[in-house]
Amino acid sequence: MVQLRFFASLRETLGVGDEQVVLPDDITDISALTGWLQERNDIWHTALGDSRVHVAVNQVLVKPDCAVNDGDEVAWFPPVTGG
Amino acid sequence: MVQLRFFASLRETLGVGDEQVVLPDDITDISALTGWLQERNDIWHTALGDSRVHVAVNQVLVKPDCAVNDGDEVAWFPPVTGG
Amino acid sequence: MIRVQTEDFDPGAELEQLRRNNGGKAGAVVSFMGLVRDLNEGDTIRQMTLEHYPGMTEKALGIIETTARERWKLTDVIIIHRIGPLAPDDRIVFVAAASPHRKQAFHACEYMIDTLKTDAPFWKKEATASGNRWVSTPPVIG
Amino acid sequence: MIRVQTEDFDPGAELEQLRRNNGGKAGAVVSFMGLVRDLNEGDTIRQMTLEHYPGMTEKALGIIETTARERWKLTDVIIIHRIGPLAPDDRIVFVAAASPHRKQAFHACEYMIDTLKTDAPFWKKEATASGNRWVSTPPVIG
Repeated sequence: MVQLRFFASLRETLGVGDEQVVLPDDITDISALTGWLQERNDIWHTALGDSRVHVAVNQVLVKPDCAVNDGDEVAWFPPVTGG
Repeated sequence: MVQLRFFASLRETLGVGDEQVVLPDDITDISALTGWLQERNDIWHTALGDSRVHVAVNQVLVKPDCAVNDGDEVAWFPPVTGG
Repeated sequence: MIRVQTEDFDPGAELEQLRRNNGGKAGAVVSFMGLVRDLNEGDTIRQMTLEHYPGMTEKALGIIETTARERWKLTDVIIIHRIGPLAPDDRIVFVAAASPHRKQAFHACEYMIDTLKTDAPFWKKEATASGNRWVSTPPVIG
Repeated sequence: MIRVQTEDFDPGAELEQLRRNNGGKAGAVVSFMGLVRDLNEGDTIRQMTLEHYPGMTEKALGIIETTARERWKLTDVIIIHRIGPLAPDDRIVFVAAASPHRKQAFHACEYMIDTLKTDAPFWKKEATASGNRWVSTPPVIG
């Protein structure tokens, strides 16, 4: 199982904040996982396809080629606007 | 009359904080006034000859060629060390 | 010292605690306080809500503190960020750096708030007369 | 707002007053607080005394505030400097700049304390175990 998390505008657009999924065997990095989720429908395709979307694995910002493993927490979110 | 003022280490070295003097006719700028005071003795000569000494006329920092007139307040002091 | 909290904070109390713990070591304390403005992109702001990513937020702020302490000679660091609903003039964030030397305190404080604004997972949602909207880009750097 | 005073001041109260007067205009408040260190040039400092040039001090600080307000977009400025006897960890100086933009607040605050340290007529005399001495050069800029 992998814990998926979506924040802020992305959470509202997708209508989901937290979700658990079983990782298909052929999905081994963030790029592939994002692509797999984008196949769900046009909303997912567009929202996760935005180049400004950040991804964190286990609460650390990563690049799309970062490996993803069973038990990980993966989060997608828009550019941060705190401070 | 001109009001002379000396601050901090300069006041202690000269042994005077405030003094009023009648300006000789031929003293028309700070450079001449400082030179005239330096003639008093070796202590004055050395203390006011230090190139780091600042001079203010009527509470504004000035250069040695600044004019001095009857009624002015002229102050000599070492580099400032506040803050 | 890092805190993420819904309740308000007291910058004076934080600075006083830092001073009491100083032990004569730091001569310079530079702090940044962020307040909610009443205007953004031409619209009047009635309220805003700060969302964050619990867990990752604290981790990101911890990295910022550690990096600042590695780069500059600091005797103390404070980072406090609020979450939840806020109104104009409310305090949002407080960042302070104490150092024996003032230039180091300035550099460290500015680094910490700059990096917080790009790396720490907080998001602002503004309430305006025409509805709610997510702040989509970082504030203008003047 | 400029004050030169023997008594202590409360940075929290100053920041709170600034916030109450803000009216949603400033999002960024940068402040510098100077504390007495317990060590200078290798010697332990027991006490120090700050002398100033009454009248010229206020004039010099006024010029610093005016220049900062001309150079940067500021909504509020605070400069407070103490005189008289002080001990380690005592507050000496507090400088704050409020602006809609944080970079402007940082630049203005740093400019004001830098210029105060070169242009405002204050002098420190330190009491050490081996006697009293005037601080003869500005503190090291780190």
